[in-house]
Amino acid sequence: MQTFYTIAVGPLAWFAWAVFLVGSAWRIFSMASLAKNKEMAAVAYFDTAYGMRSIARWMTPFATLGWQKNPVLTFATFAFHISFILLALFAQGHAILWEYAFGMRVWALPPQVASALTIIATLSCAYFLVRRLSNSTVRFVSTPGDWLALGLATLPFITALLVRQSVGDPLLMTLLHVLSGEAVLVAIPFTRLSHALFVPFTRAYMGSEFGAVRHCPDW
Amino acid sequence: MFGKILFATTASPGSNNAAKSAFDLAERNEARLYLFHVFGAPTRGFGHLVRDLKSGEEDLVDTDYREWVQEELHTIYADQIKGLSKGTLATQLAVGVPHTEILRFARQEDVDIIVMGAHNSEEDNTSSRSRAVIGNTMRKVARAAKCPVLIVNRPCTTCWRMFSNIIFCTDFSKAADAAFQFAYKTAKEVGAKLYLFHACDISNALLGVYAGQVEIERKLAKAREMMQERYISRMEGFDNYQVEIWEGTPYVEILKFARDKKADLIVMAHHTHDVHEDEAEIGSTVEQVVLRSACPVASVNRMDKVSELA
Amino acid sequence: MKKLNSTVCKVLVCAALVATGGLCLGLPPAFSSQEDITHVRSEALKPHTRPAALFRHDEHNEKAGIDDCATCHHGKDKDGKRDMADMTAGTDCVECHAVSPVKGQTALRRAFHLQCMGCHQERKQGPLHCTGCHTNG
Amino acid sequence: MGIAERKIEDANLLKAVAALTPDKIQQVVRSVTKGEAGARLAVYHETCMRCGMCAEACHFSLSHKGDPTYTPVGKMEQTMWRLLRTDGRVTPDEIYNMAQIAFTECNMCKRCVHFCPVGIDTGYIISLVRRICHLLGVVPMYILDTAHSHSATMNQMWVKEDEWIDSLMWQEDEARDEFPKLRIPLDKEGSDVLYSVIAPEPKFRTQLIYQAAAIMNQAGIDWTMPAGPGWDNSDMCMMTGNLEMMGRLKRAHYEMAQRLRVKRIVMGECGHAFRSVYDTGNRWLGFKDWPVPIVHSVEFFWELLTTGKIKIPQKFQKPVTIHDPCNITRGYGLMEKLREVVHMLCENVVEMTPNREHTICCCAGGGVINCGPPFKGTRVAGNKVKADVLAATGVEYVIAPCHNCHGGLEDIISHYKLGMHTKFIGDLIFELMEKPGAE
Repeated sequence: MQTFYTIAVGPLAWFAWAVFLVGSAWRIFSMASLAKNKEMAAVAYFDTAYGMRSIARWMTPFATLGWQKNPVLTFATFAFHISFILLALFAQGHAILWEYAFGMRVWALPPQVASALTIIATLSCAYFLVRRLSNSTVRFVSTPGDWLALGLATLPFITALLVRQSVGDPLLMTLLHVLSGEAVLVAIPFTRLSHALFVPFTRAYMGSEFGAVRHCPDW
Repeated sequence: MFGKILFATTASPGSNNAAKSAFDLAERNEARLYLFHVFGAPTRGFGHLVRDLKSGEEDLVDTDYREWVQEELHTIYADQIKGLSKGTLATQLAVGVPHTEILRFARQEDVDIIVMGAHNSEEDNTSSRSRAVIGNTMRKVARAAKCPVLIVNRPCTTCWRMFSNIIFCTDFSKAADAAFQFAYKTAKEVGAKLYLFHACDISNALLGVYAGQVEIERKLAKAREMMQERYISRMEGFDNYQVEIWEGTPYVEILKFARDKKADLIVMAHHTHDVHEDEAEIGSTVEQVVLRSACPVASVNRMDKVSELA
Repeated sequence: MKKLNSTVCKVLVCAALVATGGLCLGLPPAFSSQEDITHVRSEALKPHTRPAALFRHDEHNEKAGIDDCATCHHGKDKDGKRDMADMTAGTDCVECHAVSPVKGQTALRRAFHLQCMGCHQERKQGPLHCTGCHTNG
Repeated sequence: MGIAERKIEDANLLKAVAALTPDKIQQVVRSVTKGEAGARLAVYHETCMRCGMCAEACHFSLSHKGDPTYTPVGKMEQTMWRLLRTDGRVTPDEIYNMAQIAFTECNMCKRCVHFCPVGIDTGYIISLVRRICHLLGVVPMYILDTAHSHSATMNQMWVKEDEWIDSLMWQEDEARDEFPKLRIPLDKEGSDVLYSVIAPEPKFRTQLIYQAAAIMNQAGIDWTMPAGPGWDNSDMCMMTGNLEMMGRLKRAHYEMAQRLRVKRIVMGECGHAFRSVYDTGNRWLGFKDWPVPIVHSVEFFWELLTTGKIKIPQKFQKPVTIHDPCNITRGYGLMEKLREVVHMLCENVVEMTPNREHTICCCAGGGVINCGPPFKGTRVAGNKVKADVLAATGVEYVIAPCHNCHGGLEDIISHYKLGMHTKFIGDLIFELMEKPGAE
């Protein structure tokens, strides 16, 4: 177990980060070049200012019609994504990691806040799960890819909670937490989680199309 | 060769280049040059009140008004008139819709050739964005004229006193036969070098498929046969000609070829589709060549006057 | 502030010594008299956010076969590097390792982790994960 | 509750589907998904989280509460996502279903874009499905006939050249009884405004030409109307996915305006024509900007009213409400100008909710009404929510500056017995404006 743990935090971590960074760069680059030589009619009209305006607008909760008309989902989405990013970067254990490995002095979340965020994130994922089953539209269109993405996204939070509540063998739980985090990193460029990479572009394109060509807000 | 030449002028910069060619042609052919200018349009039906096309005012037209316009016309073309020694000049003014009056006068005098500018708008604002467009009067005259129409849009840099190099551009359409007769007889008469030129259009795909090189070479070979069969076989005792077949965007190849051979006359059929002359829209290639060529372009739509030539 | 420490470039999860449970009480007192030290708790790192790192001084050293105090209580040579010869037991670690370090200095918390986890890693013995040492057991 | 239970017989769909083979389908589907489509299809397919937020947007899904097959993501799932999943390996019958969804159950009104957090353009995906159906020939008979009319006569309603000129002459004669000096100048070179209309105007809404001529005459505009082909700015070929023909149509339209050397093209009150001339047609032709500037008539009326060329002595008394056509609000942002014009014309304006860029579509645009009577039921049932919104205003007149909207709203009003009347802005202006030139 101990050696497996050493591998998990050692070479496997480097591998996961490499796959994540190189994979994402490659996905974005190949999609951009596909756009450049197949979609010039759309790219030619691209206006970054309107693109940014749309991104900013859609990043504020309840600022668009879409968010207003699905309030619970809006709350769950923002809760999940904000806590995901905060925890991923500033969770206390992660802060130690940054410091231990790279000597980077990173601000750390107070533990109570970190636990609260983890719980919120887990509850949001639970809500997504319930919604994906109960909402007729979502059930009708869900594909295995969606379930995979949801599962992967939830695992790190659950394992983090188990470690925090010191359930079961701590070494095993920490190992599972590390492995699930690495699984998410590896999955981002290649599964439904790739929306993390492409959302800025699709959002910016729609914002520029509506702003520059159609002179009308896209929210 | 040309007994009567009709130079239809708008007495504005748009016709300056055409004026130079018209007077040159008249001088060399010792022809009768009609300086024809439609100066006004009737305000209503057959009313006497006429709207002056240049000034835009409406006033009654009497003889001294016409003399004033004629005098103004002669001052504009003073030096060309001075240079006209062998040819004779007849100035003719008219009131009415420009293209109708030009065609009526051409029919009445049975002129051999009409010389005109390509359009009368100052700046060519749209050519950069989508497509250069010729004037509507010229479009209608070129379609309806019984005789060839010589269209001069840009200053003619190569045509000194003689037509030395004539380029006949063809796409082997039925309409091109009249143009061939005109080019051939003019070259034979004047003793000019006649180039028979064809440009295989490979600029756009046919049903989504662009021609491969083998396909293009097959087309070039076929074009050479057509040249022989449709044109060279009809020439008697005339060998001062050269056949040239290139591939590319037709109007670009024609202009490059004309520049390369220092052409001073390009002869083309008015249109290509097998449509009755009265309904045929001027060909897109002719339109582009007319607007961009550095020498006059003769658009031939009917066989009538061409067959009468010697 | 961010500098890449050249000596350790691998990512390690924080780890601490795994307590050997109730064994420690039964052992006869080791040669030195530090058996009263059972946890590493630096006052400088207040407010503490985790249970203290379990560390029964004598029991651990005996088990790990450490007898040279300088192994942990090392000194500092002239250009600031770790000097294993000079023994500084008794001086608090925070003297040299400030909590928020000045250039070239290793932060206090990082020093603790490098020392414990680094050794565990080399010897492939002893816990490497957080709850391995920071347990309230 | 799926599409299979609501299949509607259409002569051409049956005929075309009967001639299909799975290989032919796969070959054509691949030619579009791998050939013509590019990054947008790829990134939309991958980035759509299937979160169902767009269900709240679509009038079809709002009118069929709880039926996922009417939601935007449901429609994409049953058509394009299915085609991508099976790499085009579907049975001809499924193509029939997909064609019915794409042509008659989505107006491409882009309301769902306002709801999608990720910016997926369902309209674009449905237009790709229509492109595939077009290449397979699987297009509803009525709209296919209008597309055929476009390719044969360059206008949508088989109007022959002389019929077009006769209609204008007829309207000119009629109008000259009221305005002796009125002219509909044909092919007048160098005029400021070229007034272009869609084919239904000369065919069965000819009074709109009468009114437009009157407005132009009273406002003293230097205008002309084209005599030759290229006068029709509407574009059913864009709707059926016949993009090549769309290119021909728009090239003819632009070049006719260039040939007449006009300063601006003013379009009649139509939505999809504006979309095709202003946005999709010029892109297909590769015109980065427009050879001749395009002005929609709502914008033109706003200009006439604000510059005082048209004076309104007495406003329209009865209460009215405004229907924002998708193609000029979500498509060109004319919400404010439309309201300013209507407030200049009418005393009492009651706003619908939702309105402006969140307007609910009339369910006729995007070629849906042009699919003809077999699909009228789908259209009317698919927009119950608009009927409720209209009824909620409790007014008698609804102003809709778009031909398709008129057809669509009239059908809803009669089906749900709302007892309302639709009006063009041109109607109102003609009715209310000062007519110094009138006898």
